[in-house]
Amino acid sequence: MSSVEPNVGLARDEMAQRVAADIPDGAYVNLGIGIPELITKFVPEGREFIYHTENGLLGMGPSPEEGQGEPELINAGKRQVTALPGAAYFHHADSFAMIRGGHIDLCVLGALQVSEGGDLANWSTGAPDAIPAVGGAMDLVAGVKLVYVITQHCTKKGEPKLIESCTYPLTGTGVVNRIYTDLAVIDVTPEGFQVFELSPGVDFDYVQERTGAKLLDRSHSTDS
Amino acid sequence: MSSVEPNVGLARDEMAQRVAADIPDGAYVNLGIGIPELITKFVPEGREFIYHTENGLLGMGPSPEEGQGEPELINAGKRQVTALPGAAYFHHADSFAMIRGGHIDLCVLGALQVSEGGDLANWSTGAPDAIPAVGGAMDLVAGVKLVYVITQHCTKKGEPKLIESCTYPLTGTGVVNRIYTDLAVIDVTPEGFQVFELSPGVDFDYVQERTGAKLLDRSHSTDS
Amino acid sequence: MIDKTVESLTVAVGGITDGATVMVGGFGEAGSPIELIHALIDHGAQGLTVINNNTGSGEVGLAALIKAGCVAKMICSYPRSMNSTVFPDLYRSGKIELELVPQGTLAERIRAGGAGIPGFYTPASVGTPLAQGKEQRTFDGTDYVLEHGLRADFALIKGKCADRYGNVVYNKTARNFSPLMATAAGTTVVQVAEIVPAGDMDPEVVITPGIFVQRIVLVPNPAHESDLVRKGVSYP
Amino acid sequence: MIDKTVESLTVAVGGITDGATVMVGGFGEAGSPIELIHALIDHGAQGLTVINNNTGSGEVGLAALIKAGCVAKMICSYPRSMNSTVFPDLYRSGKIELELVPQGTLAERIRAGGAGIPGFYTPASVGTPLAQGKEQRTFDGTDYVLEHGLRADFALIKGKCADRYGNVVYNKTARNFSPLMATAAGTTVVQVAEIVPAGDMDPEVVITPGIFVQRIVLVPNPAHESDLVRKGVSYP
Repeated sequence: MSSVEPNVGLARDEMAQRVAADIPDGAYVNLGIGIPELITKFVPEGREFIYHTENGLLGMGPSPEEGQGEPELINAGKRQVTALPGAAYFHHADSFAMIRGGHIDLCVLGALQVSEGGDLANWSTGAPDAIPAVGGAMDLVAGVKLVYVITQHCTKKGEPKLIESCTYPLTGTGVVNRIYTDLAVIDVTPEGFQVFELSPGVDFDYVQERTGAKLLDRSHSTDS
Repeated sequence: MSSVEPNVGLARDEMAQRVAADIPDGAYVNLGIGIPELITKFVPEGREFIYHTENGLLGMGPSPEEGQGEPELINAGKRQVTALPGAAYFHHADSFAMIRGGHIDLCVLGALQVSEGGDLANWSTGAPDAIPAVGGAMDLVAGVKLVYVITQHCTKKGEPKLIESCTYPLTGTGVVNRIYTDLAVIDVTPEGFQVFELSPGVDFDYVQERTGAKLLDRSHSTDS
Repeated sequence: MIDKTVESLTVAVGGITDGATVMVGGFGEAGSPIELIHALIDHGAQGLTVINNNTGSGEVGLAALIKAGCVAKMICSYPRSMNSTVFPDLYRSGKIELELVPQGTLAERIRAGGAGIPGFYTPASVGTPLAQGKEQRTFDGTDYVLEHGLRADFALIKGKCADRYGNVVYNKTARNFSPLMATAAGTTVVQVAEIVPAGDMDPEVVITPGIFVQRIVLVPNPAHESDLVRKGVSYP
Repeated sequence: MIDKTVESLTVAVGGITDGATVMVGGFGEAGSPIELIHALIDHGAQGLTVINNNTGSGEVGLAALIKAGCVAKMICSYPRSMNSTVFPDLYRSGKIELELVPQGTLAERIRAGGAGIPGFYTPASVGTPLAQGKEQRTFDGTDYVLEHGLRADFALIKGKCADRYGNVVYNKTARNFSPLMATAAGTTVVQVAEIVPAGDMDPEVVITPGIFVQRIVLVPNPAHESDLVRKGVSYP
C-alpha cells in the first residue's frame, strides 16, 4: 500500500476545522485525547458548543494563559483547561451518566482502525508488551449519540486505517458514524464506507487506493 | 386474647425515651412516620444523634417554631422540620444509597405485625379496599444495619402484634432486630422472641399472654 | 446563543401528547411544579402515565391533574395522602392504574434510566408481594430482585434558580426526585423562581447541569400546595 | 460531640492491614491525596489492592506506593502515564496484577458498591476483549454486560474543605472519583486543606455528606504531583 504523499489532503488543523463545521449550534460535545482536542480552536461564526470532559466538567474552555493554570482544573487528557461561564463540575458517576445515558450529542475520537461495519479500535494494538489502557473510550462509543472519528487516513507506515475488519482489539462494534481524515469525509453506512466529501485536490481513486475496504461514492448510494 | 389494661406499661413518650436510651452517640438514625418521630424529643445526656430523613436531608432538627416553617423543608412524613448545623441536602438516589448501602446505623419503624423470625409487616393490611402505599419501608429494612420496631404490644382490639407468622403482606423477611413495646423490650433471636427487659410493673407471664408466639426469657437464653 | 428559557408555561408544556409518560418532580408539596402541572391540565393531554412519589393533595397540582382525568396510570411509592380522596376514589372504582414501587427503587430506577443502565439488582422488596413476578438472583448469599431503568417523554420539575444553559439549583428538601427525573426524560422542563445571567452560578454548586434540561420557564412566585389546599382551591 | 478529625496523617491511615483493598481518589494529579499516600507508604501495609483511575506519575504519590512494592493489584482504567515507568516496569515483569475496567464502568461499580447494588448492566465493552468472561444480556434489543459493585476496606481521598461531621466539598475537577469512593469504603479518610466550624458549610453545597466519612485530617498546603515530578522528587 502506497503512503500518503506530503502536501496532499488536509493538515491536522484543517481536519479539525472541517469537523467543527459539522457540529450544530448548542451541541454537547466530548473530544478524545490528541487530534480531537484541536477542534476546540474552531467555532464557526454564530455557534456555541458546550464541551464535556469526562473527568467532571461541562462547559470546558480553552487552555489557560501561561502560568494561569490550576493543577486541579484539567481535562480527560490531564491537560490544564478553563471553565466557561455556565460551567458545572460533577463526579465521575454523574459524568458517565451523561455519556452512557445518551445525553452527549457527539464525540470525536482518534482511531487506530475503523472497519466498514463501524467497529472502532483505538485503545490497544494488542502488542504483547503494551500496557493496556482504555480510559473512557468504551463508554463513549456505547453511549454518545453520534461517534465521529478524526484520523490520518493511513498510518505513518502508509497502511490503511479504514479496513474491512479490525485486527486490533475493539473499542466497540458498529459504533462509528463518520470519519474525518486528511483525504476525505467518509460515512459508515449499512452498505459500508461511503465517501461524503473529498479533500481539495484529492480524487476518489486516490482515496480508494489508500483504503482497505471498498468505498462507495456518494453518488452510488444516491443511484441505488 | 385479652386486651392490654390502661395504665399498665409505658406511655408512648416513655417508649420513645426507652428507644433513645439505646441509641449510641454519633449514630445515623432514620425514624419512621408516627410513634418513631417521638424519639427526636429524647437525646440522652452527652450524646449526639444525626437524623436522616429519606426525602433528602441528613442533620434533621426538630419541628420549627409556629409560623417559622418552610413548605420545602419537610421530613418523610411531610411535616415541616429544621436543618441543624452540619446538615446536608441531597437527592433521592443519594438518600437511598445511604439506606441501601448500609450507611444508616439504625432505623426505628412502626409495625402492624412482627413475626418471631423477624419478618415485618407495616405497610398494608391487605384489605381489598385499601390503597397500597409502601414508601421507603422496604428499602429501609433491606439496607439499614439495625432495624428496631416501636409499637404498642397489641392492637387497639387487643390482638397480639408479635406473632409466629405474619398474616399481613410483608415489608421484609428476617429484618427486625429488636422490638420496643409498652410492655417490654424484646429481641428477635435465632431462637425466636426473647424478652430483654420488662416494663416497670409488668411481669413475664403478662407479656406472654399478650404475645402470639412463645417468648424466651432472657435468663433462658443465658442458661442454654 | 444557547438560551433554553421559554416565554410561557403554555410553551413549556407544549408537545406533550396523549399517552405520554411524564415524570413530575416533588415529594409531597416540596418541589411540586404546581404551575407546570396546571399548564398541563390546560394543555389537555389524556391517557398519561405519571411518575411521582405520591398522588397529590387537595384538588390542586398533581391531584387536580388526576381529577381532570388526564392520568391513566400512576407509578409511585406512596399514593395516600391525608388531604386527598382524588386518587383513592378513582383507584377503587378501577379508573386509574397503579404501579407501586418502593421509594428507593423508584429513585434508583429513574437514575438508571437517565444513566443508560437498563437493569440493576436491589434487595428491597425481596420476600414481599412487590417482588412477585420479578426475577430474583443471589449475590454473595443475599437475594436481590432485578429492577429496570425508567424513562419518560417529559419531566416537569421545579427548581429555585437557573441560567440560560439550563443549570439548576434547588431549595432544601424540594430537591428530592427532580435532579434524577431531569436526567431520565426526553424533554425536561423546569420552572424556576429566578433566572440568573450565565456565569453567576458557581459551577461547584450546580445540582442539575444544563445538559439535562431542555426548557426553563420563569415562575417568580410559585404557589405552595398546602396554602392552596388550606384555602380550598380547586383547579381549574 | 461528634468530631471526626484526627490529629495526624499517621493516625489517619492507621488500621490499613496487609492485603487490604484501598480506593485512592484522584484523576491524574487532580484530587490525588499525596500526603495520605505517603503516610500509607510509611505505614508499610503490603499486598494491597488499589483502585484508582490511573497508576500515578513520577515517583511520588500513587507511583511511589507502587514502587515501594506495597501494591499487589491495580484496578484501573488507564494505567499509562507520560511521566512514569513504575507501573509499566512492574507489570511487564509480572510483579503486579492489573484489572482493566472502562472508566465509566469503574465509576459506576464504585457507586453501586456504595449504594448497596451488587450488580448492574452496562453497554460499555460489549463486543470487546474487556467483555470476555462477563455475563451478557439483551434488553430491548441491545446487548449489555453484567458488572458488579466494588467496595474497599479504606478510601483515601482529598477534599478542599470539611467540618467535624465529615461533610466535604471538593475543588473543581479534583472531585472526580472521590465522592463515589467515600460511599464505598468501610473507612473513608479525607485530607482537606481547611476545616470549618459546623454550620459554616451551606447544606445545599455539601458534596459528600458526613455519613460517608470516618476520618478527617488537616493538610493545609497539599503538594501538587506535577510540581514534585518536575522537581524530580522521589518518595520516600
